[in-house]
Amino acid sequence: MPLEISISVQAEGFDPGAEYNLLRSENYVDGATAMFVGNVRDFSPAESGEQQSVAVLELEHYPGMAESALTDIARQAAQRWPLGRVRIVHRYGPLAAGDEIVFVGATSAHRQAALDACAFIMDFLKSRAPFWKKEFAKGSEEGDWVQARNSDEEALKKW
Amino acid sequence: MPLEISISVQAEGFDPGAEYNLLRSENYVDGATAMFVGNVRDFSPAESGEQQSVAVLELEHYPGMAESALTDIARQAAQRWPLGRVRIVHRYGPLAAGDEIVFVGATSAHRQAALDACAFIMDFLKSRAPFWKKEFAKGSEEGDWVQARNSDEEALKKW
Amino acid sequence: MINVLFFASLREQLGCEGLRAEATGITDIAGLRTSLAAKGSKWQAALASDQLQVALNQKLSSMDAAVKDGDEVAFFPPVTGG
Amino acid sequence: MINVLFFASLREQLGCEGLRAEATGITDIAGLRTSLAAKGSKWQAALASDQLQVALNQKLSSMDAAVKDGDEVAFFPPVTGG
Repeated sequence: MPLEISISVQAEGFDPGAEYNLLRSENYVDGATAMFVGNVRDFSPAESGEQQSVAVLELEHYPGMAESALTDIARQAAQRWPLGRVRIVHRYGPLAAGDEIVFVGATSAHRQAALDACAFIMDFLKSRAPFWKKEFAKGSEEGDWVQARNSDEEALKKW
Repeated sequence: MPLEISISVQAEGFDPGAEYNLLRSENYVDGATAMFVGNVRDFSPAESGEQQSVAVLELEHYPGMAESALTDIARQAAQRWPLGRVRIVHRYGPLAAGDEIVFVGATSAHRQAALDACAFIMDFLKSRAPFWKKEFAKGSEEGDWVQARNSDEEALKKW
Repeated sequence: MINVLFFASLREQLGCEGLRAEATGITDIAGLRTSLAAKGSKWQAALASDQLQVALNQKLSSMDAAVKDGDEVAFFPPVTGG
Repeated sequence: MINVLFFASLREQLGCEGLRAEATGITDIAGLRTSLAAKGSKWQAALASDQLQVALNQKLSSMDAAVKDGDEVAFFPPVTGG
């Protein structure tokens, strides 16, 4: 099917099941659909050396650039693999533990293309899309900015 | 979270959105969820050289072995990557164009682990799980057994 | 007795879903395959394929695996699920 | 004028979401950064980070990119979305 890219940067939550349905609607050509969902964890990453309970995450973004950066990443993926539909949803604002942060979905005639596209999009999104996370420990109003990880920058090298 | 493997081999359809919800339910540790869905295409693969419209696909399976083969593949994935929940659903019986055939989902603390696990499971499922597809052209009652592809056997070599 | 099963195109070619084979004189799957092929030209042709896959007690196996009374042996073409 | 924006920890450090900078005398982003750093020790410290990222007209850019009147330049720390 002809390439269709759809990007949403939004404060509201989203339903991965509904996103799947949109990826598949009237799509009888692509037999493969791969999806990735990122959720708010209840703990800071183990790398930080402490298991800090995060009650709320606050996601800041750069309006305008966030959408165009994600569109650009989706287009790059579509240049590398034969994709049908590509969908990216990224939330901003306050989020609670367990909440969905990001959805990436891709359809293709080939399973590995769909899966690789999701991995590629997530890798570039992590290091190239203008979003910043701040974690709030339970009961704290201070918040700590999440530090970028070298492993995320390293992940780009495989593409 | 402790490893949880769930396998269903069933004639009934399934809802990828509901499967996602089960992967996430009470799971606050794994921030990453990767999923793959395979659907019945409306055409035979382009490799066949003809664009034959498939009204119905019939999936035969080896009861008992199908479940144990999928469980074994899921366990192998969990030995390679730090996975939380792993879910595989595979249908058998008559299927129409657009129908879901297979669902593979994996949660992890690491996005690449979840995505790689889905790719690994699909690759081994394609060449090692006892399912066989027969395609029925529109209006035909004969049906043609789908031929295994060398590319599927080749795909195993990367693991 | 050995419980023998056939799937997919092989099942159709043979017109048979399964049978019980006498285990006496059979030591491995290759021997079982040879004795089944002797049932007639249709069996000989269908079981001659070098693509033929086999499962012993519901696990993928090789043709030189040992079989004994009570085992379940399934023959089938390369799988095409997913 | 150049429309300058700050995000995340940088915005908090500076206590400033954005400002309009005089384009006269500024040829590239590095020059804009130097002139902003001259606003005081807080600005100097915050803008000195070698981790500092920059976007020119909403595209990731390098410090040596040329800027002109009417451009939008955003400074921010390494991104952490997804």
